Amino acid sequence: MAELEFEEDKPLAVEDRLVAEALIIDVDGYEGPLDLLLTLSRTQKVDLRKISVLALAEQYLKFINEAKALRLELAADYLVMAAWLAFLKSRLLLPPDPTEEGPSGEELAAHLAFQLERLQAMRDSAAKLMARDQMGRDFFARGLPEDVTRIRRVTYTATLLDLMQAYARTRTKDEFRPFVMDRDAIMTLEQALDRMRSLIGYAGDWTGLESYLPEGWETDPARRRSATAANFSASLELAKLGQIEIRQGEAFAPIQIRKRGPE
Amino acid sequence: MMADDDKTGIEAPEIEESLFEAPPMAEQERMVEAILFATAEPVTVKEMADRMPHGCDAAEAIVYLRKRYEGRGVSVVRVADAWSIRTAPDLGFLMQKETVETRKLSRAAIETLAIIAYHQPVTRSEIEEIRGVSVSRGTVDQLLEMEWIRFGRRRMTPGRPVTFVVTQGFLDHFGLENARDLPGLKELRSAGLLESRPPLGAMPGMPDAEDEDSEAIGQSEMFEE
Amino acid sequence: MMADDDKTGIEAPEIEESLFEAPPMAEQERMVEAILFATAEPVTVKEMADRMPHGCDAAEAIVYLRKRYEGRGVSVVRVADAWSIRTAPDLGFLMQKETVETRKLSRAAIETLAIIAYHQPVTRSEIEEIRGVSVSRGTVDQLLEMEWIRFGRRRMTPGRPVTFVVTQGFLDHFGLENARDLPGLKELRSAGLLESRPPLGAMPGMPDAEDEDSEAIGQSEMFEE
Repeated sequence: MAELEFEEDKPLAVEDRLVAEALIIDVDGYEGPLDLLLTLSRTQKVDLRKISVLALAEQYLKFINEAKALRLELAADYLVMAAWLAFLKSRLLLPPDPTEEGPSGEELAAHLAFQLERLQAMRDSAAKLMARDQMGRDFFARGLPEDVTRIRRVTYTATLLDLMQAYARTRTKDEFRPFVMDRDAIMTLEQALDRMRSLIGYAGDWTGLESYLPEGWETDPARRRSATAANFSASLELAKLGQIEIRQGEAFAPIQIRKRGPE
Repeated sequence: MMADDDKTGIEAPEIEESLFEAPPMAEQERMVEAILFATAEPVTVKEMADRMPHGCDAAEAIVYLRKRYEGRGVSVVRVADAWSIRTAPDLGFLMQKETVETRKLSRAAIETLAIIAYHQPVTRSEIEEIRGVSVSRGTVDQLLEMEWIRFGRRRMTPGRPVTFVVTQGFLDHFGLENARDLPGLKELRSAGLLESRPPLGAMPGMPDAEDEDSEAIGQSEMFEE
Repeated sequence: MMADDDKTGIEAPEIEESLFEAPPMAEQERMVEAILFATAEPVTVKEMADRMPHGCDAAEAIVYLRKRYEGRGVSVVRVADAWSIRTAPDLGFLMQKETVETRKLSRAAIETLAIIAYHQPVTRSEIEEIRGVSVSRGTVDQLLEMEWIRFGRRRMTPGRPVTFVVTQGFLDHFGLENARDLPGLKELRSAGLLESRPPLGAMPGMPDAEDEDSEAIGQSEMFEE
């Protein structure tokens, strides 16, 4: 493992070689192109802020080419980065084209340098964090905590107003029944139908509709009106069902009904 | 810090024979303190000594530690042949967390309470007649437990049913001098607490409002014990 | 021992309103001591005050208690807005028995944790931007499960991505009073390394941030605060 075949024709610093070696052997161990770039950047032995992005791009592209030569399977994002770095390289090398839009090569390079520096800073911070004293390893919490018993006490309250309203409610609950029309003087169609159905069986002959009014309803005008209307509607309904026949001699003459015979 | 690490190979039965000095007693006291604090069960002197650097005198360190915690919020106590840090007995009350929850009295409870207040002494079946629904045991129990109602005299009627009356605690809570201070139906109505629509004719089975009031007053034999 | 025992009545104006005098400060210090010794979790000043008698000043009592334990085997430490007692870090060697084997965190998890701690509140796509690789669900889940991170507020940007922040448990574990005490935080900030600088134009390498975020939203509705 000391030497790598393809490296032999070029003189390389030991560190470079080690890096290249590590890359080739363990390409899967890198967490993406940025991680790889960060590793490569270490060979420049400068502050990340002074890094040569151009040199880095060249290193990366070289690495990718070598990896390809070794037929290493490279994930797509490594290749995307390679293409982009090739683009960046050309931008950095060629004089700026005034017609070209978007950020300049320098801006892109600066951002890449920033990303690398930031990633390195986070790695350093992570290391510092993990180097801190940690609970359960360096310092410890109470081993024998005491139970804190939780007592839940419920108190109920009510105001004098609540009390009085409650009393008022119970004493007047009939006033608070659900809203319905007061139907003392009203006979519904359903009521009339029920009544007539039970009576019709006895009426084989023509009978005046008025005689079907329930007892007591004919005296009160309001009740009489409602019952008459209900009975009339009910008789129409029964006629429609073919259960009775209706006749009226002339306009305003009494209406008569009878049970329909079984023809 | 652990100057005596490599000493462990040498069997040193006596501290004096030790080649290395044991940590100062103040340091040993700190160690015992930390061990007792962090260990999940009481620790024996031997267990402590086993964990401490060679040459330490855990037993002596405990004597100091125990003294240090005298009169503090926690104390170093002996549990069988082991030691432990425990809450000072007089502070046990801190180990309970009391949460007080205030709830509004249920509708059934407040109606029952209101009827008792206005009609006392009143039997359960009378309450049920007025409310038009049966009164659950829980409701009465709750009011008894809150000490807003108590049992009154038994009614001298068949079955000798027990009656309920309201308590001084009830009067205090509602800021009443006595139950007669409760406003009557008429006042409730004029205060807008009752729907203004007058009942259609007399309410069946209900005494008239005025009657009710005078009756309530006449009835209040209640607070005499 | 505590010269300010009888001073308590004079100072704090709120205490004077109370009908009952608060216990002397030495007593309050004992109470705080007992409460903190009794629990493994940090306790907030409010929780302490709730358990102590009316008129106590838990915050002041802690100041005294903290001083008392300086240099001892255990110390009073602050964790966010809560307090706890922990063993002195230099005595960790005594506790091998208590050491809990924590699950070894992957490098990805450690980095993700650090990024959340230093950049919080931070979205998943921002973490990915910094690390240059996508963040696996497992990594986030592991950190959530350890209760070192939790969901923060949604970012008010398109897609309303959820953010992550570190928890009190995280601070407790790493012995941090609050997130501002993270090592090197100031330096990183002044170096501009904590600013979020969106990538320029068509920079490669970043996972599909949009997809990730919209996915995260669908999955995390339940954690809405």
